[in-house]
Amino acid sequence: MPDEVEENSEQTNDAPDADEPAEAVKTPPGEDLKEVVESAFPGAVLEQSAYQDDEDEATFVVGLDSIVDVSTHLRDHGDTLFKLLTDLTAVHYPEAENPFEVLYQLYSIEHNRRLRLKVRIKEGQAMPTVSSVWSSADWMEREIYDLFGIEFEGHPDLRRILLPDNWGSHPMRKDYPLEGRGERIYTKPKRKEIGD
Amino acid sequence: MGIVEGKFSDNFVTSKVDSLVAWARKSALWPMTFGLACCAIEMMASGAARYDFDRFGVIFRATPRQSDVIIVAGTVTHKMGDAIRKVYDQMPEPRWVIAMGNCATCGGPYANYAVMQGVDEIIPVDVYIPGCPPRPESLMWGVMQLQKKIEQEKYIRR
Amino acid sequence: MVGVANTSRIEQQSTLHGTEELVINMGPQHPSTHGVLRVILKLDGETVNDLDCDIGYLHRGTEKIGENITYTMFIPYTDRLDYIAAPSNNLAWVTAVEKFFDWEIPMRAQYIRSMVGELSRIASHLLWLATHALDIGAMTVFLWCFREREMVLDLFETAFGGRLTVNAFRLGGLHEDVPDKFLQLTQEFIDIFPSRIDDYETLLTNNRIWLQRTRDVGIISAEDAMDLGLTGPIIRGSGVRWDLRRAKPYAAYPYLDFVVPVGENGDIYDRYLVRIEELRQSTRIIQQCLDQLPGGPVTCKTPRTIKPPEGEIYHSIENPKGEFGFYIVSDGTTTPYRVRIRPPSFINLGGLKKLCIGQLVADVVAIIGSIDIVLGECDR
Amino acid sequence: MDMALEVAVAAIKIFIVVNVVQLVVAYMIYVERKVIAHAQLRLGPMRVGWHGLLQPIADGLKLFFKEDIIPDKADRVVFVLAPVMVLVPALVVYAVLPFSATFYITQINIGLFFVLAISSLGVFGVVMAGWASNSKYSLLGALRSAAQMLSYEIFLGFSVIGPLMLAGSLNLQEIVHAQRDVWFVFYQPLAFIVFFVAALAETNRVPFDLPEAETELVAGFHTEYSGMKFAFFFLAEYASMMVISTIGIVLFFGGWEGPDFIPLPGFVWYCLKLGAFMFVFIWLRATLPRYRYDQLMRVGWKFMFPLVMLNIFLTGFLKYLFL
Repeated sequence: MPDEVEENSEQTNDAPDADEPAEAVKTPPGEDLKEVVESAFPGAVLEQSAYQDDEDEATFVVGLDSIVDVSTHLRDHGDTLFKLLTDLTAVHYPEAENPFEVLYQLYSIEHNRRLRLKVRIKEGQAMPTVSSVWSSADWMEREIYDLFGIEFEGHPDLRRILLPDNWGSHPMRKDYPLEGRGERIYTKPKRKEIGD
Repeated sequence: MGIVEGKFSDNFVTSKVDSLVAWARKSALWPMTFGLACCAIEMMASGAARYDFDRFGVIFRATPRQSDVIIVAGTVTHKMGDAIRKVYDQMPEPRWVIAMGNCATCGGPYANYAVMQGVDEIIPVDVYIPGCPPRPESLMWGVMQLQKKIEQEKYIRR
Repeated sequence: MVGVANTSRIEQQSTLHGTEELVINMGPQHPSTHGVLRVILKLDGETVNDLDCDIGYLHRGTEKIGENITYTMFIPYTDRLDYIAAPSNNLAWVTAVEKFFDWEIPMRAQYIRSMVGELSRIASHLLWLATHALDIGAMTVFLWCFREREMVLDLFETAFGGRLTVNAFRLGGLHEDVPDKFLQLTQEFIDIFPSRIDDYETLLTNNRIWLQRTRDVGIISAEDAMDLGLTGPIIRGSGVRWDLRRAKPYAAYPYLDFVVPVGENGDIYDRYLVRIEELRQSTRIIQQCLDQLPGGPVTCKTPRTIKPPEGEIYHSIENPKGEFGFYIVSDGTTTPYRVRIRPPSFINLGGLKKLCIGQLVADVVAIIGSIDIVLGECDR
Repeated sequence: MDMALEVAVAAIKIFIVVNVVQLVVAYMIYVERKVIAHAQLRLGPMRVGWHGLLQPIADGLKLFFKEDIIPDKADRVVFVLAPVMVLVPALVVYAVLPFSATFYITQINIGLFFVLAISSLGVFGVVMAGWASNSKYSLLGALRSAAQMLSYEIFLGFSVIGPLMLAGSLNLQEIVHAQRDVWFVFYQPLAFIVFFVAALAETNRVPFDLPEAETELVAGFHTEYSGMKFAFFFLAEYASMMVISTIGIVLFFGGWEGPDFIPLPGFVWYCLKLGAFMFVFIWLRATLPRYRYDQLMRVGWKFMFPLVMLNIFLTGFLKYLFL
């Protein structure tokens, strides 16, 4: 199914990417992907960046409203085919105007490419779910809800996944202490009778 | 628990029966398989060919009702705590606990919100085994240590 | 058997349905769930009608710890994620952090990394085979696999001093060169290992009972597998020829020749065959590493304090369980701002429901075994 | 006076048999652990006595002194009765088993019928145990066990018909005498295969050990049992293994009779054959994976049943022609 990369003597830790042919004109990474998105949803890509211009690190910042449409488009369009949602996570920046960044790490097996989508949201703002686009988002969104407290609208089954139901707080936020009982609301169960 | 508690002083019969019972108990320690994390893999290795726990008469049982010792092998989280307590309560007396590895002993490297700092917060521990994870040899040492402890216990008189 | 920590969707429904269906609770301490996984099954007779997983019994807050310690100090914690194949995790972390820099990692270090990575793949697949066979009731395979696994662990011990959690690699290379004895013992292991794989296959591959238990059970199509984000031997078992060692090569893999095995039907048996073939290919890779191993230093010149520039990277490698990656946000200080672990087991386990519905209870155990999860990395 | 003497002799015999059986069963568990250990490149029990010889005694004593838990929600009477219901039939069957030409407790002319009737009572104990425990694992284990034992009981019953037709008697002694020249296993290979598979299923051994599938159902129907009650289940399982093996030996391998050119006492022959049977049981356990529940039933009804019917038909046909 996927084309195998035969001649690939580049090392991973080297900055330039391995797959693209040598470029004469310097374009920012992910420019072609941006065109695919922009052709269907003009103005959807708010920002574009990449660490050290690495093609694998291409990152688009997308608006809250368009994330589901952009995801669906990127999954189905023949030039992108991002069928694999590799990772879905969040980062907390307490000082920023939009303190939560939700990240979608996409991978296309057919084109052997990566793309990162980002959505920045405010405290208490709910995200639309992408579990209708990729089923794998189901558990990862539950995890973000558990650890960061970001709600996902339309998620089929939004419960805590890693921590107990009675935890009461969201430990991956930056204001949560690493150690100590902190703000944890947790009651030990009563000792039960033997054999119960 | 003793049958003739406080009735006689120590004598030949009671001490011989005691040592017989203690011998039987230490020779047939059936641990409950309670693998939680990395240590569980070393616990499995202890049961496998090279280390072979069966030599000591130690065979792993799946149900708490039929086991004598619970080897807590791995990190105990707060979420898991209830379950451990419940399993311990289901075990019939006499029962012993081995805390295998640093995590079960004191939380190990995981000093944070999710991890219980030692399984002795919820159940009484007889033997602590250091290591992260302890080698199978260490686990055997722990079991032998427990056997020594059992030898000194009394059944008929307490 | 024990433990009711989280409410389950299934338990809530069962009160509505009354006595029609049997709800049973496997775990969190259950011999077949490979660690502390709790599975709630709704049964109609012996058929699974619905399934819900409750994980997090081993949630140790590794990501939070990563935000509070330096890049080097985090290496031992990666050991304890997928503790069955610890060097692979080290490899993922060091290659991810090295992506921030343009260090020239010496080729000797790269080859040793690949070699140890493949040894850990062997160790992991052997443990998988052992427990999977035990789940289906074949006890002897379990002990045979442990025999060879002990040999691999001995190799780790020779090279790095640890059996299970080895803390094998450092940022910029290795801590020190491996002893000659390690290379010699590895060669000896590689020489006998293929015949041992034949032994396992004699017991299982054409065993009628094994075939009946694994063929046409737990089938997943390639499209579904991608939709569920499954990676590693599972997606290859469904016929997708995709392996990050090929797609995004790291360490010494660009110079090594190996075949990426794929299955056809995507059932348990195909995953079994894929993993068995991966064992053989790993043996081949290690042999090539031994033959091509260059001399020279094993570590490049690295600064005394590791301070990556501001930015964010995602890097992943092909762990025995699937795609294992790190997303690191650096704020220019010595500690990462955010460490995200991309856990293959967590996401592969998300596909369990799809695989299990309509199967029998005994198959659930076999399917969990065929996904090959490790809870340390699933719950982090 | 004769009557009293007879009763006394019978009582002594019963006492010997019951106690020896218990001891042998305990040591069978030891042998099983040893044999499996060596199949798996281990040593097995080594520390308790010379080469672990005292291991079964330690196990038994330990279980005897263990706390005996009756779960809160269990049905107490049935819970206590169940292990007895399993062990007693397994021991009662020994009343008619011939251990040698002279050593047996009693000899009745419906011996085989008696064995089949009594040994199938054991399934009640299993079902009772599963139900009384009030645990889902136990219940599922018991249901599986009941379904398995009931259906394989049928094949077991049909598979003994072939040898019966040849011997023309239900009396176990007479069946053995009928094999003085040629063992029935040579006349009845089909029947023996079916018998052996059914025997594995009857005694819940690998590959049919579904009721106790440790990795699926913890410990099956006896999940909630501890201490001596659990020991009862264990003893019963191995005692019924011995019963089934003895029946196999009597029906197909000439009982206590051996070839004439090796002059050994009948009892020794019996023990040798029993040991061989047991070894095969253990060997299989070390080798084979486990069947799935529906596959077990399919093997039974689609494969074993036609086979055993064919066997009965052939036996009758050939007997009509040649005898």
